[in-house]
Parts: sequence; C-alpha cells; structure tokens
Amino acid sequence: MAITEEATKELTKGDAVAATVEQPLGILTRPTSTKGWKSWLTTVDHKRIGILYGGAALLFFVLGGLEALAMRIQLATPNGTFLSAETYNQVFTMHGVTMIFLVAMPMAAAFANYLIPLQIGARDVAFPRLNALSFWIFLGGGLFLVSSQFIGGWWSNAPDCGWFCYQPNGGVIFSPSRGVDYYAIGLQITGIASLISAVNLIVTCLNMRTRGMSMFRMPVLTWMLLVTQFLLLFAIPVITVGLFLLMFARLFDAQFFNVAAGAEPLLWQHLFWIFGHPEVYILVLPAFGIVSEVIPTFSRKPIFGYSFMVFSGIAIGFMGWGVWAHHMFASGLGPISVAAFSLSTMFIAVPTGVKILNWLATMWGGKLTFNTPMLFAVAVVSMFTIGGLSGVTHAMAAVDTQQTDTYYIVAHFHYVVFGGIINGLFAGFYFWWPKVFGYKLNEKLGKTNFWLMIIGMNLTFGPMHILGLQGMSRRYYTYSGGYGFELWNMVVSIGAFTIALGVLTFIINIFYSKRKAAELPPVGPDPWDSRSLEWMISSPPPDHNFDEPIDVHGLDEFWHRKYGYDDDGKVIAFATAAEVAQTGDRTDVHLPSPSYWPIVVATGLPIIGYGLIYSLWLCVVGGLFVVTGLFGWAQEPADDPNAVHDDHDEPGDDGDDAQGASALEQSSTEEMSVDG
Amino acid sequence: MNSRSGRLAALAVLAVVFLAGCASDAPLDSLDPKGEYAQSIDNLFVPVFWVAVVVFVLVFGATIVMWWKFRVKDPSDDELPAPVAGNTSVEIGWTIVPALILGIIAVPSMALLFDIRDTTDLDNDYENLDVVVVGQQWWWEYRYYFDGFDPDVDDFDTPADIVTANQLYIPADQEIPLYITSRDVIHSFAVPNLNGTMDAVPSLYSPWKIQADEPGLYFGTCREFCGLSHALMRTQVAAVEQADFDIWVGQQRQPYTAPDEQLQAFLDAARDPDAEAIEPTTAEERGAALFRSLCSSCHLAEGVNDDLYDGAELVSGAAPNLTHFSSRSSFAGAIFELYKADGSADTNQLEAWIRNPPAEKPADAENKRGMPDLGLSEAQIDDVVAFLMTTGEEPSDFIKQETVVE
Amino acid sequence: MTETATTVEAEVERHDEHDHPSDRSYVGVAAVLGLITAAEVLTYFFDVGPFLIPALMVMMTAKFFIVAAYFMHLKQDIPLFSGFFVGGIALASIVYITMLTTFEFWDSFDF
Amino acid sequence: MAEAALDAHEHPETNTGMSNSKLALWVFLGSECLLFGGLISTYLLYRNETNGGPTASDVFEIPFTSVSSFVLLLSSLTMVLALSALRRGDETRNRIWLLTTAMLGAVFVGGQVYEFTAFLREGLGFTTSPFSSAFYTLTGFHGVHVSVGIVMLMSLVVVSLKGDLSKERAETVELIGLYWHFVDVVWIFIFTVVYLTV
Repeated sequence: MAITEEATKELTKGDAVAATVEQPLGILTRPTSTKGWKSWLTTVDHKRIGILYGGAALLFFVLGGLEALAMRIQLATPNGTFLSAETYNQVFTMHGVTMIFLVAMPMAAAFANYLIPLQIGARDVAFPRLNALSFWIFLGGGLFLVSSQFIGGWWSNAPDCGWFCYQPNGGVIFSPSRGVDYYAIGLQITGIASLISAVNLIVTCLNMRTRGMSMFRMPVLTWMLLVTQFLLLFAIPVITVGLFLLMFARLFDAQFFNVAAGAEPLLWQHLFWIFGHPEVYILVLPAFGIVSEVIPTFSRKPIFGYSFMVFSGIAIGFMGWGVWAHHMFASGLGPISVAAFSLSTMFIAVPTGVKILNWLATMWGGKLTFNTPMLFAVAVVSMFTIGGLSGVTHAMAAVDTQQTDTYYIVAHFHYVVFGGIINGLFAGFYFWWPKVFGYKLNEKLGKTNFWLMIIGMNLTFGPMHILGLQGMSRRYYTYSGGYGFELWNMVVSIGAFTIALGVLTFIINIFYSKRKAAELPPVGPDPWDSRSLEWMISSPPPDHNFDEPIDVHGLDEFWHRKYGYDDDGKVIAFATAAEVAQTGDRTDVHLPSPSYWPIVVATGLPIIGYGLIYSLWLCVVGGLFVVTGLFGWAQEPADDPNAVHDDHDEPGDDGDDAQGASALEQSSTEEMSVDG
Repeated sequence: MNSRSGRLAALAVLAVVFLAGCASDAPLDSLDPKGEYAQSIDNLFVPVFWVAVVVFVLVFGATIVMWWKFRVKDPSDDELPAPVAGNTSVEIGWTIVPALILGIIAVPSMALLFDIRDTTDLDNDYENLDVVVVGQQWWWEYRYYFDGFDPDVDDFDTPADIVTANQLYIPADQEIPLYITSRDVIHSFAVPNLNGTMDAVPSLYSPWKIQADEPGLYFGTCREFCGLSHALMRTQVAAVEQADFDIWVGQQRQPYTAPDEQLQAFLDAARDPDAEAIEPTTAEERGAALFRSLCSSCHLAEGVNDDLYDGAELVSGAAPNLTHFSSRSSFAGAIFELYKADGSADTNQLEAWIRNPPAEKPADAENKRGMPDLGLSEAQIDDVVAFLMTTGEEPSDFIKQETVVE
Repeated sequence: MTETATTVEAEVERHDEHDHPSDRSYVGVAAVLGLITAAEVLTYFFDVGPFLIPALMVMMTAKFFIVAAYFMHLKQDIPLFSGFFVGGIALASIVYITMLTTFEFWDSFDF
Repeated sequence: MAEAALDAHEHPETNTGMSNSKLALWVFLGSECLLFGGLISTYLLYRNETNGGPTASDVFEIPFTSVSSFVLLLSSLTMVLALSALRRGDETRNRIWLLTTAMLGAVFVGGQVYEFTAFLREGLGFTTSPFSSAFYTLTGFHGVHVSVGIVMLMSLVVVSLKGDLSKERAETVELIGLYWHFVDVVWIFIFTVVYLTV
C-alpha cells in the first residue's frame, strides 16, 4: 500500500482556509486529498460513496444486460446455437446474481447513502469509514463474482446453478466447476457489505436527525430505505448461514446437503427464501420511496396519506417475513403449510395496493408535469401493478402449480423488478441528477430513453406471460419447434434489444448532458420545486452538506419555507428557493478525514475468497490485508487531529465517541471477516 | 372515439389476444385442460385473471385520465393545487376493499388447494395401484406398484411390478395416484394438461395425482432447473382405454422375450453359465451380445442382462430400464421419437444417439451424469439398434402419431 | 480544554444517573446464574421424564433474561436496545420455528 | 440559545441520547440472533441424522461441558467487574478483570478444542454425518466468536497497559463487554438445547 502525501486539504471548492499541515510520512498518516482519482479511494464522504455505488451498479447493470441479450439471442429461435448448455446455465445464473446483488441492491444503496443524511439534515452517516468499507467490500465481492467468468477460461467457472442455487444441484457432484464456490463466497462478501451498511444507516436514521426532524417528519424515501435496512439487517444473516453451509459442503465435504447421508434438500430452500423473500422488498421498497418523492413534486401536492404510506411500508417489511414458502408451493411441503403461506402471500397485496392507490390520489387534482422522472415514476405505478396482480394469481397455491418455474413467473417478477424497481431507480436518476452533479439530464433524450425502455420492457416481459401459460419452463437453454413458443420468443428478444437501446440512450444522455451543461445556466439548489431538505442546499451539495443545522417544524419542511396559505386557505408562494436555501460556502466545518484502511480491509476479503477456492496460502495473504487494515484502523482516530478543526457545531460529528466508535468498528468488522 | 376509451378498448383487445395467444397449438398449454384437476385449476385462474385485468384497467385508466385532465397545459399558470394531504376514511376504505376481494378469492383457492393435494380414495379400478415417478438427470422413470407403495417403509429400490421410462401409461378417465421423487437433484414433474406441477425432491415422496378425461398423448416436462440438460428432460403421458392399459400391463410385467426362437436360444445360451456359447450370426444376436457386454454397466433389461447387471455406474445409480424399450415411442428423456407419424420405425435418431449421446443432448459423462460416447463402430451401432427394436410390442398408432411434434 | 473537562463531567454525571449496580450485586447475579446452571445439569442427570425439556427451557430462559437484564444492563438502558435484541430473537424464533415445523420436526418429541 | 447549547458539548446529543457506537452494537446483535438462529435450527434439524456414525449421546460428556459452560458464565461476571472497576476509575483492577475474562474465555475455547479432539477420536469427524457437520459448525462458529472476543479483550489490556484506557473510555469496554455477554447468552442457549436435551 503506497502512501501518498498530499499536504493540502481542501474542504470546499476554492477554499481559502485550506491549511497546509506538516505531516510525518508513515503508515499512520492520514490521506488528505479530496480531489483527483486517488481521493475517491480514500473518501469517507457519504455523497461520494453514494456516487461510487451508483457508478459501480451501472457498470454491473450493463454487464447483466449483456448477459440478458446473450440469452435472448440464444432463445430468439428454436434450437439456438449461440450458447452451449454449459454457457447458457452460467449466463442465466450470472444474470440473476448480477442484477439482484450487484445492480438493484447497490443502486438502492447509492440512493440510501447519498440521500438519507441529506434528507434528515445530517452532515454524514454515523460511521463514515464503515460506510467506505461497505462500498469497497461490495465492489470486491462483486468483482470477485464477475471474475469467475474469466478465471480458468472464458465462461467455464461461473456459477451454473441459478441465482437460487438449489441443493443438491449446487453440490460438487452435480456442479463440479468452481462456479458455485464463487457464488457461495462472493455472496457472503457482498452480504457483509450490506450488513455493515444496514447497521450504519439504521444508526444514522435513529440517531442523527437534525433538530425537530422526528421520525414521522422523515420523507417517505428515508422511511422506505430505513425499512429496507432493517430487512437487510435480519435477512442477510439467514442467507449467510445458507451460504456458509454450502461453502463448507463444497470445500470441506460437510454433509449438509448430502441426501444419501440423511440431509434435507429443502433446508437450503428454506434458508434461501427466508432471505429471498424479504430480499424482494429490500429491492422494491427503495423504488417505492423514490416514487413517493417524485410524484408529489411533479404533482405539486404533498404525498397523499403520509402515515399510510409509511405504515404500509412497515407492514410490507413485516409481512415479507411470513411469505417465503410461496416459492416452495410445489416442493412437497404439506398442504397446511402451503395453505398458511398462500394466505399470507395473498394479503401482502393489501399494503402494496394501498401504496398504489395513494400515489394515484397524490396525482389526483394536482398539476402534473410529465417530464422524464415523472414518466418513470408513473410507469412504476402501472407496471408494478401488473407484477403485483400476476403475483396474486400465483398466491393461489393450486394455480401456482401450473405457473411455477414457467415464463409466467419470469414475466411476473420482471414486471416487479424491471417495471417496479428499475423504472423507479431511473426516476430517481433523472430526479436527483441535477442535485448530485449540478446539471439536468437532457429532457428529449430522457423521454426517448423512457419510451424505449417502457415499450421494450412490455415487449420483453408481456409475452412471457403467454409463453409461461403455454408451458415454457424457465432456465431452458433451448426449445424445440412445435410447442407454440416460436413467435413470442422472437418478440421477447426484440423487446430485450429495445430495452438495451433505451439503456444506451441513458448512457449517451449522461455524456451529452454533461457537455451541454457548460452552456446552460446553473440549475440552482431546487430545480424541480421540491419538498425535502436535500433541495435546500446547493447543487452539487458542499462537502459538509449543511452550513447550519436546519430546524424542522413539520413534514416537507423545505416546501413550507417556500409556500404558505393566504387568508382563504389558498397556497401562495412567499419565498423563492434561492432565498430559503443555504449557500454552502461555509468553509470551517470539521469533516471526517479520508482513510486508507477501508479499502485495505476490503481488499483482503476477495483474496481470502480466492484462497479458499485455489490455495489456502492466499488466505494468509488476504488475512494479512484484513488484519493490517483493522490494526491501522484501530490506531487511527476517526478524525484527523491535524485537519482544520475550528468548529464543532455540525450534527453527526463523532467527536469524543471516536475512540469508542473505532473500537466498535474494529470489533464488528473482525467478526464479520471471520463470518465470511 | 376519444383517446381514453380508445386506449381502454385497445387494452381489452390486448387482454383477449393474451388469452387467445395461449390457445395456439401448444402441447404444454396450461389453459387447455384435459383432465379434471387441470380443469379445476383453470376454472380458478381464468376468473381471477379477469379480476386482475379489471383492476389494472382501473389503475392504468386512472393514470390516463389524470394525464388527460390534470397535466399542466399552460406553463405560465402558477397557481398551486390544494395541498390535500390525505383522507383517512378513503384510505381505510381502500385498505379494506382489496382485503375483501382477496378474502373472496382466498376461499375457492384454499378449497382447491386441499382438493388437488388430496390423494386418498382416488377413483380408479386398480385399488392398490401406486406409480412412483422418479426424476433423474435428465429423464423420468415410472415405477408401477400394483400392491401399493408405502413411502414410509419402501424406497424406490423396492422391486416394482413395472419399471419404464419417458412414457407414463395410464388408463383414461381414472384417477392415478403418484409419488414423486428423485434420485439425484430436484426436478419437477409437470404435465400441464392433466394437473399442475409437483417437485421431485430426493428423499421425499410427494403424493400427487393425475387424470385424463380422454385417451391421448399428453406432454410433460421438467420444471425445476436440474442441470445441463434441464431443457431436454421431457416426458409423455399416454392415456389409453382401460382394456389397452391392461394389455400393456400384461406385456410389461413379462421379462424380455425374443420375437423369434433362434434369438431366444442365443440369449438363453449366453445367460446360462454352464451352456456352451453360441457364435452370434444375425445382427440381432450380435446386438444382444453387445448389449450384454457393454450396456450392462448401466442399463437393465429383464431377461437379457439381469444376470450381469448390478446397478448403474452413474452418480444417481440408475439408467433407464430397457426391457421393453421399443414399446415406447420416444427415448432419451422423451426428446427423440422412435417411430414416424405413419407408424413405421425410424431408427436414424436412435443410431445418432448411440453414436455420440453427449452431442445429441448435453451431458457430463465424465462425471457420470448422462450417457457417454461408447465409441461404437457403425456396424456395432446397427447391431445394437437391431436388437433394441426387438424389445417390445409397438405402441398404438395414435401414440406414435402424436409423439411427433411439428 | 475547559470544554473537554465539562464533557467529562457531563459523562460522569450521566453515568451516575444510571446508578450502576454494585460489584456485590453482580456477584449475587452470577451466583444465581451458577445455581440455575447446576440445577439444569442435575435435571439432566435425574430422570424427570417428560418434564425434562420444559424444565430445561424454563431455566434456560431465566438465565438468558438475567444475563441480558443485568450483565447487558438492558434493564437500565433505553427500551430501544431491548427492542433490537428482543426483536431479533423473536423474529429468529418465529421464522426458524416455522421452518422446523414444515419439516415436521416436532413429531420427533413425545410431548 | 440552541447554538450556544451545542457549543457547550463536544458533540450534540444524539436523537436517542445514546452514542452511535452503542446503538450500532445493539443493532448488530439483533442481526446476530438470526445468524445463530439459523445455525441452531440446522443443528436441530440434523440432530438425529447420524449416518451410522456416533450419536450425540454417544459422545457428549455432560460433566465436562457443564464445567466449561460454568467457566464461560463466570467470565461474564469478571467482564462486568472490569467495566465497573473502570467506571470507578480503577484502571489496575479493570486490567486484572479484563485479563481474567480473556483467560476464562481461553479456558473455554481450550475446553472446546479438547472436546472436539475427544469426539474425533470417538469417530465423529466433521464429514461423518449431517449431525456432525452441523454440530461442529455451530459450536465452532460460537468458538470463533469467543476467540474474537478474546482478541478484543487482549487489545484492551494492551491499550490499558499503555495507559490509554481511562475512565472516559469506559464505553469501549462496555461495548466489548456487551459483545462478550451476547456470546455467553448464545452459549446458554447452545448448552441447554444442544447438550442437555439430547
């Protein structure tokens, strides 16, 4: 680990106070730069970490999308020969694993990291360095998983057991490549990242709200993200147990899934789905939260039924724990178990329905602006409804026996995952882009992006309902003519390429808009006339977020600072955003210092992973990284004593908790590295 | 017609196309029930589907209405809408109404669930018949027990009265009890025209049942991902008249008997350790000898190699029982046909299969999953095929015809 | 510097408010725990028939609550902490007991 | 007024009034419940699946395990005494109790290692049966937690020897103590459910 010295610390752009501090060279020197690519490796700023999450997730999104396209080329016509059975099985597995664990989850994490502190008026998350650690562990785990596609030959060592990896099919006998080892270890690594992040963000939400920001004044998005973190907190350990058993079974010949020795093959399914179903809500609740921010803004009305929105989110979070066996209706569970899970599954539709109707009610009577973020948000409402309704048809366990493991299910969950989640995340991208980067994405390209994606997704996933009812099973690498599958498979493939065009448009839009932005006036703090605190600060926000802690007096604080009521109860504007917003030019705020150690610790984990697969000696190397990193971490105060240190008025400063915090961080990470 | 009702009409048309799209010529179609259980599932699905369509039309329609009614048409209009923050009674209302709708749907759903899972007192003329369905990489085995099968005591190594593969024979209009299990990984047994899916889980014997109203050939498949050739693990259910079923049972319960005396004598001599070996002279005899020497390591044919066979050299421990091979119109996981639609035998595909099975159907023969390439010469292949074609009574013509999917 | 001093004082004050139990009472708690453990082991060795498992469960739960309440001082800390702990345990119990039920796990006991 | 109040403290009061670290630790312990719950359930499911190998009642030595359980219980006492000493400002006693706690923990882990080797000699290997795999995984996983705790306690002792563990940092000791008690609680559960209800 090369330690580079950059003596100047710049808190904000054009910071005149930036002090030059003499620092000794050595292992314990803090990194200080806040600019340049190196600063991204050591940053502990929640906003930059959010951007890193988003960027990494977008790259994985492209990768997972290419995998989807490869599958659709293979399946466009009967008896396709584009992929062999071996390759196809790896490709569909990696598509699922990538999209769930490396795209949807980190994209939600991007929003959570970036927006939670801003929406609750905090200066950063509770544990900035742990936050950095989460990201680097996630990235390491993700790259570790993806590397399985290249190491030991092109597509010969990737997991080939499906993202659900049912046992004993994922055992050494039936899956002799190293792929499932990558799966078991890689997902444990990303799980550690999610767990640390969940702890961090829960503490942030509970402990670091600005004055007056009671729990029930938090924006719906923050609420949904908080529920998500709770789901992660409790769901991740369950899959970790499963992966742990799987890893031991594969690497050390443990008997957990050896049916001949008396093992229960359904144990894995239970552990997987006890995690797997809350996981669905882990993915979808952030998107619901985003929609709940976008729709009120572009309807120019407050969210309809705030408390119903919040409580239905909490209810979904709770009920999500009681429905997992609906993935196992055909697995031979007793009819009473099936009946109980069937009922709980049907009724989870109720809180979801409440959300849909409340969004519609928010729009009703509003002044609707259908720009790109709004279009995506409205698309979530109707597309997710399709996914939810088809979900009701297989909540009926008997009917599900005709649908399970067919393309009908593939259609159902893609309407949820693409229609609900990806559309929601794109709404979020377009909505918060000006806040994060200081320029709006181009509206024309945005609408092109939207229509390509919405038409593409309906072409792709709509006909899958028909294919499924016609009896086409999932995870088929090929199909024969004569089963009535030809026409719709071709349509599906065309749809998939349409989606790809949409995503391409988005990427083009990013670069195009950035170039154009130089010619346009700055977007200002509040380009959409929004409602929550993040719009009260400049775009992009200053490093320290808020110049002064904001006193919150109610829901939608920012909006209420701009608007009031006249004597007739009519809404009138009495201040512009610019008048209300903070300037962000304060330069004396004490910020947590960057740190090398998160990335050092995180680097160790994939090395240990490779070691477990290939040579235990590598584990020692990886272990050294982890131990060195933790040692350095423990020695390092949470805040650099040499950094500019004048004022302590910001909320969320670790202050004299620093020592305790670092000790805790040490203990928790040490443990997790053992778990992993 | 304004754009709103136009869209609604388009949506209704879409929904009809959707259901019609399913009804095309698709042998695995779940909306084309041919037996009472599949029918009862269909009877529940279709009305709920329409309820769902109505709900979607309402939600989507509302969105369209709002686009039409509430979108900002004049950007200079600065007036803000009334900030309605909620209405508790409305919200309670739309919490309760969906719950009620779901409650109404739940009643028939629960009833049907217990109904299709109920395997006691099935209506058939074979009082103690149980069929054990064994999923295996990548084909289905069917084991008939005419004196009943007790999953708590027995396992699938208990000798069955009939062991066959790929085609499940049943008498039409009779309720047949199944026990579904697996020898290796999890599979899932689906014959959509006759009933829903039940997973084949190793170590579990999941009770299930099927019934076909009319004689016919019904197609099935493996639903649960089970490795390399999951896509090529199919099956068929041949529902025949009861009299034909009884004949079939009579034939299948017999060991292999050669169609001519000379071949029988050759086999008898080969099977008798004390007898003097006879040199094979015909293709069938050479094929029989080859079958005994090569195929015995995995395949059992009663009356041919039961003296040599001691379990398959596969991770799952079994390969298809070939005693009455040519009485089945399909092979290799029911993906290839043995007869043309006109009823004549077509051995080209069988030859190709024996020539190099992994090329015909992905397998992992190195790790003893699936049939390996045995490296036979063309002459040897012809001999084995000639012998295999002597192994059974040909199936009925309608089965041969319907086996061919075009 | 004065600032730091004030903080320390505040800290001390805050802790004093908590009114931590004395060492003597900790030893007492530990003695109770030791006694229950001894009782557990004795229950195991003396044949109490069908009462074995219920009796053990009661004693285990008692030990659990004593450690959580006194050693982990959940009794004094804010209810939120107990909430996390009890919540985690309750969720784990519900979920895993349900899972074991689907395996007909309880049939293996003669209640 | 508000500004002044803020300035008076090194950091503002958190919303819950509890430090971030302590809150985080409790959040984390909530999560650990699901982790150990999963491993315990796996063990319970497989407790009779011995695959022809030794059964639980064949190998378990209840008297021995009772003693080591008692040792672990005792270490919880010494842990609270360590914290209590530091809160009084008695750094020496604190150090002694921390060391005692670590030693007791080490005795427990040593007992576990001894127990494992004894089981191994009786033919209960890790790969013998689902029962053995589940047993070793559960107890081994717990043992690793104890070992991590020992490392943390020893680090505290080192810090204390350097004179850096004063009264003001009692919370660090408290947090590691909470973790330690949690591990003890898990063992209370394992001892009863795994060993005594054979």
